Parts: sequence; structure tokens; C-alpha cells
Amino acid sequence: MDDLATYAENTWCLGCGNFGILGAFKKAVRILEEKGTGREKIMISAGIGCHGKIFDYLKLSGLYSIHGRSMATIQGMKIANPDLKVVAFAGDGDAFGEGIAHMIFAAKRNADITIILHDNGVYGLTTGQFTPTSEKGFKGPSTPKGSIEEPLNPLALMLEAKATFVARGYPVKLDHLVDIMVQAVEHQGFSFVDVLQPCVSFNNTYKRYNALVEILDHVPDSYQEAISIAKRQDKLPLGIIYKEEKLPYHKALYGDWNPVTKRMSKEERIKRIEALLSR
Amino acid sequence: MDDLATYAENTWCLGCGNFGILGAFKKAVRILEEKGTGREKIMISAGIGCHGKIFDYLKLSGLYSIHGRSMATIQGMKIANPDLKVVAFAGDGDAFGEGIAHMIFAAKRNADITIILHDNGVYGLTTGQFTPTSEKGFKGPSTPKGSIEEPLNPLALMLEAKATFVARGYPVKLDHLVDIMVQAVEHQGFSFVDVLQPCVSFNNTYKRYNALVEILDHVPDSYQEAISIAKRQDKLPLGIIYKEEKLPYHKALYGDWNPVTKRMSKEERIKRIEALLSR
Amino acid sequence: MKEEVFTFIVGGKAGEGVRKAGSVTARLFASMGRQVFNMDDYGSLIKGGHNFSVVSTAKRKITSHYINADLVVAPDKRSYDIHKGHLSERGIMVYNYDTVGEAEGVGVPLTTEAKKYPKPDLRIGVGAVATVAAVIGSDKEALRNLIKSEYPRDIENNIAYAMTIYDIVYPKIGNKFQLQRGDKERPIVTGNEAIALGAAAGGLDIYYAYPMTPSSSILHYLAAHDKELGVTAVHPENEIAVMNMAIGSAFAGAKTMVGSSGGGFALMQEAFSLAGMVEAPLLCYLGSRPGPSTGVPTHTAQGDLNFALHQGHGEFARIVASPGSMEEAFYLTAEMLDLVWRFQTPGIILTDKHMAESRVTVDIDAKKTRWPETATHSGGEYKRYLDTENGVSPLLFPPSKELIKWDSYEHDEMGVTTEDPSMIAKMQEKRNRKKKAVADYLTNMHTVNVYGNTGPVILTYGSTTMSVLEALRCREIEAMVVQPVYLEPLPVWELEKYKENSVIVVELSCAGQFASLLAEKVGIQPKAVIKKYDGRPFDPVELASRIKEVV
Amino acid sequence: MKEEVFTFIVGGKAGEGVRKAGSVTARLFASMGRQVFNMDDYGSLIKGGHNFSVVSTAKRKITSHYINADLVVAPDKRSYDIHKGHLSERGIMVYNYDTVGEAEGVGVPLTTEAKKYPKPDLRIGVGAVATVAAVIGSDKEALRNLIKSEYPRDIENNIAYAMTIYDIVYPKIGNKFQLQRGDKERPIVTGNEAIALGAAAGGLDIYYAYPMTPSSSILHYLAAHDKELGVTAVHPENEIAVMNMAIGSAFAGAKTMVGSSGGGFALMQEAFSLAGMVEAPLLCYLGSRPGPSTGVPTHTAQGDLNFALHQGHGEFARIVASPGSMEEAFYLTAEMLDLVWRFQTPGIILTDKHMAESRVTVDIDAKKTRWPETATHSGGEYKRYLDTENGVSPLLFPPSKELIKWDSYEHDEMGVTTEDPSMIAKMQEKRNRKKKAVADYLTNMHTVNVYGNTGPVILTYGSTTMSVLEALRCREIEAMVVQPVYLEPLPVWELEKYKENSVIVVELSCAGQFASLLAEKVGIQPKAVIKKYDGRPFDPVELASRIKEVV
Ligand SMILES: Cc1ncc(C[n+]2csc(CCOP(=O)(O)OP(=O)(O)O)c2C)c(N)n1
Ligand SMILES: Cc1ncc(C[n+]2csc(CCOP(=O)(O)OP(=O)(O)O)c2C)c(N)n1
Ligand code: SF4
Ligand code: SF4
Ligand SMILES: [Mg+2]
Ligand SMILES: [Mg+2]
Repeated sequence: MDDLATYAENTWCLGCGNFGILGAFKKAVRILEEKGTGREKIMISAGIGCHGKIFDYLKLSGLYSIHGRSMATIQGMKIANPDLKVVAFAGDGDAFGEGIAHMIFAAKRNADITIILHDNGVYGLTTGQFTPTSEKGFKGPSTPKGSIEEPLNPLALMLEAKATFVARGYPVKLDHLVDIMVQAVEHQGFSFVDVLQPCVSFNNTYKRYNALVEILDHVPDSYQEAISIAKRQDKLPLGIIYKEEKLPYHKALYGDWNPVTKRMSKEERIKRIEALLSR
Repeated sequence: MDDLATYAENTWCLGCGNFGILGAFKKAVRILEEKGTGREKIMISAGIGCHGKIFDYLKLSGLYSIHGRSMATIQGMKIANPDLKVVAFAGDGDAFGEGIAHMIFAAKRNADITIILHDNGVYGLTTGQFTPTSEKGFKGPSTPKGSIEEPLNPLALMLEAKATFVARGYPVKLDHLVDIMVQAVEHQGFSFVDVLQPCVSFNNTYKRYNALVEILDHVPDSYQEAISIAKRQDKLPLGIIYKEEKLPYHKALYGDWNPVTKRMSKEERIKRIEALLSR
Repeated sequence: MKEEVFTFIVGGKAGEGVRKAGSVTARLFASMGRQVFNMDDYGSLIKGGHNFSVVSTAKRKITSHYINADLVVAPDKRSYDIHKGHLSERGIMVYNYDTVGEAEGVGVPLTTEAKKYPKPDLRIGVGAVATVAAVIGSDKEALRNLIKSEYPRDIENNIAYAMTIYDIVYPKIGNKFQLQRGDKERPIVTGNEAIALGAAAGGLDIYYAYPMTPSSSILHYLAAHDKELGVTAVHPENEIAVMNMAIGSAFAGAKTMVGSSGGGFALMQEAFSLAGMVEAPLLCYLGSRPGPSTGVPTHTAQGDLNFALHQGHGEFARIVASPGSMEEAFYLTAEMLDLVWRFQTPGIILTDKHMAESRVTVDIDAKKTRWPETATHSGGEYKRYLDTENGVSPLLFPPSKELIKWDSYEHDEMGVTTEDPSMIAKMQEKRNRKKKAVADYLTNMHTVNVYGNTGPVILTYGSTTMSVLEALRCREIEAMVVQPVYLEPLPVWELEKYKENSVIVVELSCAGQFASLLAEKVGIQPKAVIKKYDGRPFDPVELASRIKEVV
Repeated sequence: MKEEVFTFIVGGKAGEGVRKAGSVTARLFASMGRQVFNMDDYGSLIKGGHNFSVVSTAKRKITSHYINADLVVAPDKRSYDIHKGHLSERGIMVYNYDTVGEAEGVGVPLTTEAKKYPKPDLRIGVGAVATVAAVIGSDKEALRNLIKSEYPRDIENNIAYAMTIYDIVYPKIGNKFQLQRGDKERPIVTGNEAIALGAAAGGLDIYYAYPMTPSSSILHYLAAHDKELGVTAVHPENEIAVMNMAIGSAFAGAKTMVGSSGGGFALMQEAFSLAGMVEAPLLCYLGSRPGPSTGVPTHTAQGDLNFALHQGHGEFARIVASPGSMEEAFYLTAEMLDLVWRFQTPGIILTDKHMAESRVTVDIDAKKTRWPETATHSGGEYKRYLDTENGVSPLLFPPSKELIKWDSYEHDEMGVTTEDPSMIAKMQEKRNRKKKAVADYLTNMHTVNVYGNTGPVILTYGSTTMSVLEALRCREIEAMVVQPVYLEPLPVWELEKYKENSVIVVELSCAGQFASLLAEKVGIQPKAVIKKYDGRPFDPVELASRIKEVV
């Protein structure tokens, strides 16, 4: 019995890379539970798109957000109650189109959140338009003659924005992806997992990815190395590409305060307001 | 007589770096005129902030936009009539806070526009809050104990976003800045000029900049070199840091069409609609 | 239902050609000179789930699909179960014997036959079309031509398969419903196509949009036909870029339009207000779906009326109009382009998924539109915000020796920023005066459609107009249908006539926003408000009963 | 104007301590137990330009500044020229002899004396304060203490300078206006401070905002007092992040609030609708300034009423309220926090620059607020969107063994996405039912302030209430002032009483939005609408004449 599944009907296309992401995340949750992080502490969110449907399929609490905003949503959750682990499933259109500002700033401030990018190089749910990560020349209904824009490199961009955990996974390498997800959630700070996700309906990249992926045998030692791995074109290296320990945002903001569990009593609050008023 | 000035009262603080930017741009316009680009072809825009006031002070046509959007505004102008040269004066809060998505995408698609960043590391007009380019620890009214976020590096970020012309100027080196501006406007594609702009009221950086700036003696040969120059901390190199020729967006979009000057006649349009309808 | 209407439903999984089968069938009927209304009911997914396409046809004008069908083709069990409840009294169920097994109706081995060719799943739709052809007694030649033109990929196999299915179906129920030919063959368009073409006919230069159901197909259509129409279509990084780029383009003299649905349009509101301030002529398209928020993306609702009427902070004139037919969608879009340019202020074409995506036969005369007329500067010193009697200042476009400054701050006539109290007041008055100018202008225009001339008054708007008209037709109810085409300014001068009547309001909203608007602005106190808010458009028969109940 | 009111104006360049001088003077009057209203008129710039601060004081309650002053201090020529027109009949002009030269009034060498110390420009404000002290006959000891506590930097020099100026002024006009002491010393707060404190008193946990005049000072105040109040203040990358973070925080159980002005609030509208859909308790602060678009950032207007009332696409309940005094700003904010948590829907506190930034003596009892009461889950299987009679479902916060799903799509009771027509209709009804629940609840609350009980009825709202009350006071006009505190739902049940009266509406709007709202929702046809829309608040004397004209 799959106690991490809901009754929602799965409507992804047969063969979609999202199945692997769903499966991997369930495994990751089970491992996290074994390691002491109960599922009731793991909050999820998602954007709108095929990727977002994972929200309905996972029996985990959270907030199904809007296009491009799940990374803001979970930052709000984390700031409100830092005891929670927060994870957003994002689409490439979602995170690097509509939501790119939130991505960059979450990284920059080292918000203690995890972003799992369902990177299929296409707006799946809106029938196949090009996205910020689509290759130049990509044909979709808004670019019938081929996209005329350069793609963004999500890994390099997140590194430039000072992300403290950057990784790439591939659902075909399921256990490897599971391991990345576990480490990403455990990382105290901004963790970004770019998942190469084939979209069988609009951008079927299985063949290309199968030929190009290569599991890294170590976590690169330096930011420099991370950047060059992120920018490789000949191969698509998989694994943790960069990892750094740094004070997460909420700790820098209020130390070990917790707005929800350590809330000041009403009496104390009123006393202080009175004091402020009589100053 | 200053025929590039309007009757608007200048309300910048005495000593503000913006005066230099204004002066430099006027010089640049005159040089561009000499080189054949009449001022009536130079359209300007600006965000909201101290920087934005340059719009009122310059006797040039354009649209005084809203916070964070001037780079979208001028892209629209360019697409409508590619015969125009379009320049946006942007603030650091403006361009790298509210408007960061437009900056990245304008660069990525090589929109043929020029961005002049009044980079003062502060929200000047709203009384001194930290911005995306403020140093960690910067004290402003929203961060009275000091900013807890890492600053963005505008040059490196624009390079990562595939800008085809990236430069840094400093109003104290006026003629050097003028030259950069001229080249930026002439560049056919996305040009970005990061101007180190001291704000005497909230972030007086004259001393620091005077000590650290250093005029580059050549345009770097490679993207790699550009990146490392952009990331230097010991010095603040001034000059054109990167330059690349690449098809600008509007040409990739519609070749040598011009939506406004080459507009199809009504008769022709109707004929074609009738044909489409009867298909 | 009068038997003059014939309805066909085909169901199945998304991605299996169901919607295509619906549209091809619509084409088949249209080619017989008949009129057609084709509505797709589909979910927010790419493959799987359950989809269906309803095609209703008549020899006369038809403005709605009917949910009860004379012929259902059910390729799978789910379709069978769902649509057996949708059979009319005389209705026939044709089901896929391979997936449904023994059941009531006519079993056809759609899958077994399809498996004789590659990609059998994608052929089922062709089988459905062949079934319709057989049932209505189309000859095989006509079917062959239809398949050829509509399924250009793998034509031979498709034709072979179609013929096989035709031959299986024909002996059982062939010619069961002999449909007469109509008067002439008409083009079929969706509401969005009508709007895209109407905009083009009205002089559109550039269209900006970020995809969002149900507005995306305008972007797709214009991107596909850009060179052909001389229209540039741009898909930027987000809706905020869309709106601001569009304003920049308008500044440079291009007739621009943007499109989105509720969520995306919400993001444009800051720049909508900017358009009000700089006095940018800007046409916006808002295609509604059930909200709030993400809501039900692929279904329909009229819940964004107040949202459309009150967008943007501050005070400025805006024009909101909602077409009541595909033809009107075409003409009105061109007309709105003219109006926003005439008054230099933003305007909204409000519609919903039901109109945006339904396919209908139309009579459109593209010549009956005009290009925008604008007040243009005629010489002398140019003042962008010249204070004129009606609030409209002449336009001038770059490049020009004159100074052209558009300003988001409050400004003087030159477009230079001001904080001077008397200038602020003057400019507020100038912009507010335009409201009156627009209203005055509309007074001399056709702003309200009135259908019928006796019986109770039914007030409705937008796509629901089509449902109401068909409801009246199908049950031969006598009523007067009054549809304000313009919603802001609301043509109170026309609507006041109906204040004393016994009025029924029909709309796709739970809150009854349209009814409130009429009550608040016109003083109409309706006897009844017929509402629907389950994401689906009205079925004419059901609506007719609800109307009969209240009259 | 009754002489019970004393008004002081100080003008000068921005950045030279003009506003500070105004606020210190206000403090001086307050320390005498008097009441104070202090309004700053400043431009959108940091240094230079022309600024002025008006401080009016009385022994009784005072709810507006007066534009005609008994004492003007003009540090420069521009101030002199502008404010000589602002002198009351008995008014005295004290000007800086060094910059103005020989002129009417009392010349004082403010600059010459200031130059004896470092940074002379920054001292002029101290000189203005010393002038006031001399003119009202404060003793030097009081002045010394005031300077000490209000100008903590470089105290000694400031005191020395103040004493010099006092000694120059005193012989000429010292003790000219002997102000009596009032009943007790009261705190002085701005509207924004009252709101920040009211939110804290009502249980606020987190405040999110991106700076925008005139809302920024809430962010600044809470950031400065975060530890002290146990409130977290966050300034994210943009307004969209603000709103979405806030909703995420509400999900996790934190009482959150966001704040902005028109343009920034426009950007939040997509997420405002999200709050409606997920049923997030969320309090928003909207501080108006003249629009549309960037408009006049540092001035005032009530042009965002319709914008506030109709935000977000789709249909859902929202609560909009606007306080009519600083005290009300305090209590109402706490009350609104309770309401949005009680009904789990977004709410807006609407105000404007005039209220947000003016400084007023207040009587606030912080104990008179309560913390939000929320329906909470009491055990058993949890259903986030349990369909209840009033539409409000119990809340439960993570971490919990129960599944807690908030969903922007249409959803079932568990919060799982649905496209099912009957579920869609059910949830639309649930959310729309909350409107009635809110209205019912408000029926038992104090929703309309009524001042006075005879005379013509004056309807007004928000900050303009303060202007109207002072206008009536200063000219001793008898009238009933009716101020709806809640604007959505509008307390029609209370306002209907005034339908038959002869009503005057007063508002800071060109379009007359408030008057239209009353006409449309209540059926009030005002005899006159007194409007102002030049970015400045009403002056009570001028307003009194306009009221007298129409009654
Ligand atoms: C503000 C807004 N704009 C547009 C949309 C329409 N929309 C829904 S999903 C989507 C794109 C999804 O692409 P991506 O994030 O890559 O997700 P995928 O479907 O590929 O998983 C868009 C544009 C929306 N829901 N909201
Ligand atoms: C949508 C929106 N949010 C906030 C503001 C308020 N605002 C005006 S200027 C400004 C910051 C300006 O900073 P920057 O761009 O760095 O310009 P500077 O004043 O430093 O030149 C802000 C936040 C606004 N005008 N619009
Ligand atoms: S469209 Fe692509 S991303 Fe979406 S479910 Fe199908 S295969 Fe997956
Ligand atoms: S505040 Fe700073 S940026 Fe603004 S005008 Fe003054 S010095 Fe210049
Ligand atoms: Mg995608
Ligand atoms: Mg700045």
C-alpha cells in the first residue's frame, strides 16, 4: 500500500519523466523519515503546470501555489515556522520564466528551502510553448518557426545567484536522484535540484539524455569547478555540483526565534506597546 | 545654451553621482549626432527613483515608465519601430530588484536596447533601503541591523544571461563614461552599462570608488576573461568588459520588417483575412 | 428539442484525437452548407482523462451546442458510461466493442480495425468521423475528401480505416439521420480566431501575450499567421513584460494588443494603470475561466466582470466590451481598437472559454471594419498632454523633431513631472473628462443588441447571449433578449428602457455580478437571476426550462 | 477660525530638518498637555525642493492641520514667498534674515548664527523650534530638555544655537501667543504607527512589505521594533514575493500582514485572488496617493476605492475597511486581523498619505483589542475545505499527522484538485456564502461612525473624516457626520437610514467614487459632492466654507 499517495487520478502522459520524480520523492521521504524527519514536517508546494500535479498525488501537506510563486510560498512557510522542511516542485517555465526573481533572491539570501525543478524545456500543460530553458530553434505554438532566444542555464544561474546547494538529477537514474533529494532537503540553506525531465508529448529527450548523462564521482571542490561542470555541453553531469555551509536566511533574520511556536504572549505584547506609546 | 535640458527643476542632492551621468549622456548624444544618429531617434525611458528624474531633465522623447519596467518599455518601442535607438536609465533597485526578470530576458534574447544602471547600492528616492546590489551589512530603514543578504553582481549576472555588451563606468571618469555610452547605444544588441553612482545622502562611495576604480586598457578577448574581470573585488575595473556581435532580437523576429513604417495596407490585410476565412 | 438540430458527441482520452474528430465533423456539416456549433469539454491535462467534443448542427443559425446527442461515439468504457446519459430520445450510441464489450447500442470494433495500422490510438477519431458520415448518409467520396484534407498525415491508412468503419457502421445504422443541405458553406472559427482576425482587420500591428488558457490560441494563431497577416506576435517572459512592452510599442505608434486570463491579467494591472496615466491606446483581451486563482483552467465562467471593470489604481477612463457572438467578436475587436486609439485609454475585450474556444460557422464581412482614427498633431509646438475639451490630446510618433514625453508621474501638458496642486487637479480633470467623451461617443453607436420584440425581457451578456438565444429558439419561447455589448461605460441610456419591465438576468456567475451591475447602475431589479457556476456553459434545453420556470 | 487653535508652519529645503522641526514642535505642544495635528507637505526628493510642516494645536481634540498659520518660520526666500500667503490675520512671519534680506515680518539671522557651528544647514530646524518656544513663551529649561531628547546628536551645539535664537526672538515677539496647558500629555503617532501598533496589539506575527510611499513607514517601524514587539519584518525582492510569502506564512499559522500603495498593490492582485481561493487569512494595507500609476507619490488622494473593493479575479469574500482617525486606525487594524482570521479571507485596510503620515496626539488603550479567534480543527479526519453552513472551515496548522492541503485550483473538501461540475458549484457556493457570513457578523458590530445628531448629513470616509470634523468644529457648523468604517461589505443596513436625508458627500477624488458607491449600493442621491483632487488634504476653513455653500 502506498501511504504517500492520494486518491487523485494521475493524468500525466504515459512515459512522462514526472513519474520518476514522484517515485523518487516518495523514496526520499521514506528515507528522511528513517533519519528522523517525519513526513508531517515536510511541506510541499508547486507551480501550475504538469509538474504541479505532483502536489495532488503526494499525501503530504502544503499549498498548491500559482504559476511562478511556489518558491515565495515556501519561503513564507519557513519564515513562519522554521521547524518545517519546505520543498517546492517547480517547472522550468514556472521557475525560470514567471518566477525567476524569486529563484534568484531565494538563492541570494540562502533561504532554507528546496526547489525541485521539473526541467522539461517546455510549457507542458499549456501545450508545448518554448520556455527559458528551451534550446534555440525549439518549435512550439508560440514559436512555430523556432525559438529565437538563447536558453538559460539553470545550474549556472543559481550558482551565480549564490545558491549553497546545486545538483542535477535524472529520473532514469532513480536511486541517484533519491539520494540527491534527501541531501537537498537536509541541506540547511537554499538547495536547488535541476531534474532533467523528458516530456514525451512535447519534448522527448530520453535518447539525448541517456546518451549524455554521467554521474559525477565526487562533489566538486570549488565554486570554479562547479561552474565549469554546470556549463558542460558535451556531457550532462549528474550529482551534487556545489555545496556550501552558510547561515540560512531565517537564522540571520531572527536567530533561533520561531514566530509561530515562540509567539509572545498577548499580555507581554500589550505591555510593550504601552511602553512604546508612552515613550 | 543647453539644448538638451528641459525646464524641470533639478532636485538631486548636491554632489550626487547622477549629475555626472546626466552630463555624460548629454555629451554622448552630441557625439552620436555627429556620427549621424539624430537625437529625434533616441528614445529614453526610466524607472522610478532618483535615477528616473533624468527623464525629466533630458530634452529627449520617451516614456517615463514605472518601477522595474523601463527595460520592457523600451523593448516594446524597439519592436514597434526598429529605426529608433532606445535607452533606459535604471536604478539598481529598479533593474535588479523589481525588474530583474526583464533584465535577464532582454539580455538572453539580445534585445537591441541600452540599459544605463545608476548603481548606487540603495533605494535612494524611498529614503535609503538596501537594494539587490547593497553590501551585506548595509543599514537602511528596512534593515536597521544591517542587510543579511549577499549582493548580486550586476556585471556577472548580465554576462551569465548572455548580454552582448557589458561595461562599467564611473561619472568621475566622465569622458570615459561618455565613450562607453556612445558605444553602448551604437551596439546592435543588448548593451548594459553599470555606472558606479555614489549617493551622497545614503551611500557615499566616492572615496571607496576613487581608490578602487581602474580603467581597462583593452576590451577583454574572451567571455572567460570578462567574467573574471566582472568578479574582481580588489579593484573595480572600468571600461567595456565584454562585447560580441550577434543577431539582435527584432531581426531574428521579423528580419528587416518594421511594424510601423512598413505596415501592410488595409486592403491587403483584408484580402488576406478573407483568404484565411475561406480556407 | 426541435428535430431540426442534430447533435453528435465524441468522447475519449485527451491526446487521442477527440477534439480533432469534433472539429472535422463540424467541417463535414459545414461543407453541407449547414450551420454548426462545436464545444469541447476537456480537462487540464495533455493525455488521458476524459474529453469530449459536442457538435450541434442545423440548417438555420445555431448558437449553442446541445448536451443531449443524437449520436454518441464512445471509444472507451468511460465515454460510454458518461455519455449514455447524454442520449436524446432518438439517440444512438456507437461504442467501441473492443473496450466496452457487449452493451446497449451499436458495437463497432474500432480498436481491432485500428490495430491494422501503425499508431492505432491516434486513429480512433477518424473512426468516429467515419461513423458520423455513415449515420448521416454522406457518400464515401465526401468522406474520403474530408479525411484527405483534415488528416494530412498518413492519409492512405486513414482513408482505408475510415472506409472500413464506414462499411461496418453503414449496414447497421447508415443513413439513419438524413441531414439536409443548408444554404451555403461557411467558414468555421473559434471566438479567439474571430478576435485575432478582427484585430488584424482593425489594424493590429503587434500582439503580446504569455500563454494562459483560454487566451493562448490568439497568440498561437497570430504566431502561425504573422507574415501572412503582417502582424508581429511576441511571447515574452511574463505578463508584466507583455503589458509594458505593449505600452512601449503604442508609444512608438504601433497598434498593439495583449491577451491573458484572470491570473495573468491581474499581473498586468500596475501597467494597466500606467496606460491610463500616460494615455496609451491599448487593447487588452481577457478570457475568463472559473476562478478565483488557478480555478478550473479549461472550463468557463463569467466571474471576472467586476475585476475587468475596476482594474488599475487611480482614476481614468477605460472601455470594457464583451461580444455576444463570434461575428460580433470579430467586428467588436476592430471597433475597440478604434475606440482605444480614438480616446487614448486602455480597453478590455472580455470573454470566456466558452466563446474563446467554441467553433462556429460564421458570416463575416472583413471589409466592414475600419482602421483606428486618431487625433494627430498638426504642426506647431507639440504638447503631449494638451488640455482639450474632451480630454483627448493629439498624438505624435517618433522620430520627430518635436519633444514627445509620456509620463507615469503626474505631469504638465509637455509631459514633464509636476507636483503643483493646480496642475494635478487639471490633469485629473482632463483624464476624467475622457469618461464623458467616451460615453458621449457611445451614445451614437450601437451598444446594445436587442433580439425579439415581445415577451419578458432577458438581460444577458457575452457568451451567455448565445446560450440564451438558442434556448429561446429550441423551445420557441417568445422573449426579448437585451445584451449590452459595452459594459463600461454601461449604456445606461439604452438599458433604462427596461427598468419597468419584468426582467430576467442570465449569467455564468455565482455572485450574480451582472445582475448587481444592472441593479446598481441602471436600477433594474430582476424578477429572477438564472445563474450557473459549475464551469460548464448552459445547455439550451435546460436553460429553456429554467427560463420557463421563472416567466 | 476660533483662536483656540494655534498653527505653526515651517518651510525649507528637504533634508534640512524641516519635517523634524515640525515633529519636535508637535512634541513641545503635546508636552504641554495640548492636542496636536501635524501634516508634512513634501515632494518626491531627498534634498532641496520645498518642504513644509504644519502643526496645529488646541486644548481640545483637533483632527486637522490648518493651512493658515499664526507663526511661520521661513528659513529661505522660497519659504517666505510661499508661506506669506499662509499667514492668519494675527499671523507672524519669522524669516531668515541671511537669505531673505529686508522683508515684512521678523528677520532673524538663522544662518549667521548657525555658521558658528559645524554643519550649519542641519541646524536651521533647531532654530525654528527655538523660535516657536520663544513665541509661545516656553521657558528656556523646557526648550533645553526638548532639544536634548529630540536632537541627540551634537547636543551641546544644538542647545547653544537654540538658546541664541531664543534670545534673539524673545525680545521681539516672545510670549506673543501664550498657549495654555491642556489636560494631559498624550503620545503622538502617525497613522502608520497606529496601524503597525494596532496590528501588533491584534497578534501580528510577520509583516512583509516592499517600500512604497506612503506605506513604507510601517515596514521601517516594525523593522526597528521587531525584537521589542516580537514581530518579524521582512523586505523581499518585490510585491509579488511579499504577497505570496505572506500566504505561505499564513498557511503555517502566522498572523501576517502586507502593505503597499496602489502600484505595488496592483502587483499583488494575482495572489490576492489566490488568498481568496485557498481561503488564506491575510490582512493587506493599502496606502493611497494620487494616481493613476506613479502619480504624485508623496501626496494624498482617495482614488483607489474601487480598486480596493474589486481586487482579484474570480468571486470570493473580501473585507475592506478604512479608519477615520488615528485611534480608529489602531483598533480597526486589530479588529481586521481578527476578521480575516475568523472568515479566512483577505482583507484590506484602506487609507491614504494624509492619514498614514500625519502626526497626531492620541488616546489609545492597547488593552482594548483582542487576538484573532479562529475556527480550529478539533479532532478526527481533517478536511481543509469542510463545507460548513457559513462557508468557514476549521483551520489546522503544520506539523500535524493530518493532511493539510491548500489549493489554488478548484478543489474538493480535502483540498485535492477537481474539475467535477458539482464540486465546482459547491465550492463556489461555499466561498460566496462567506460574504453573507461576514455581512451577518458585521451587522452586530459597530460599522459606521456617526458624529453629531442634527443638521444636514455629511457622508465621508477615511482620512477625510478628520478634515470634515475639524471643519465643522472650526466654524461651529451643526451637521451629522456619517462615516462607514467598513466599505465591503458596505453596511447598507446602517446607511439606508440616511437615504431620505439631504446628504452631502465629501471625498478626495475627482471621479467621486465614494458618492457613486453610496448611490449604487444604498440609493443615496447626494445634494452635493465636495471633491478635492489636487493631492492635498482639505483645509478645515476652506472645507467649512464649501460645506456652508451647499447646505
Ligand atoms: C500568471 C499565469 N500565467 C500563465 C499561466 C498559464 N500557465 C499554466 S502552466 C504554464 C506553463 C507551465 O510550464 P512549466 O512551468 O514548464 O510546467 P510544465 O507544464 O512543463 O511542467 C502556464 C504558462 C498561469 N497559470 N498563470
Ligand atoms: C511597484 C512599485 N513598488 C515600489 C515603488 C516605490 N519605489 C519608488 S522608487 C523605489 C526604489 C528606487 O531605488 P532605485 O531603483 O535603486 O533608484 P534610486 O532612487 O536609488 O535611483 C521604490 C521602491 C514603486 N514606485 N513601484
Ligand atoms: S505533456 Fe509532457 S510534461 Fe506533461 S504530462 Fe505529458 S509528458 Fe509529462
Ligand atoms: S538620495 Fe542619493 S541618489 Fe538620490 S539624489 Fe540624493 S544623492 Fe542622489
Ligand atoms: Mg516545463
Ligand atoms: Mg538605487
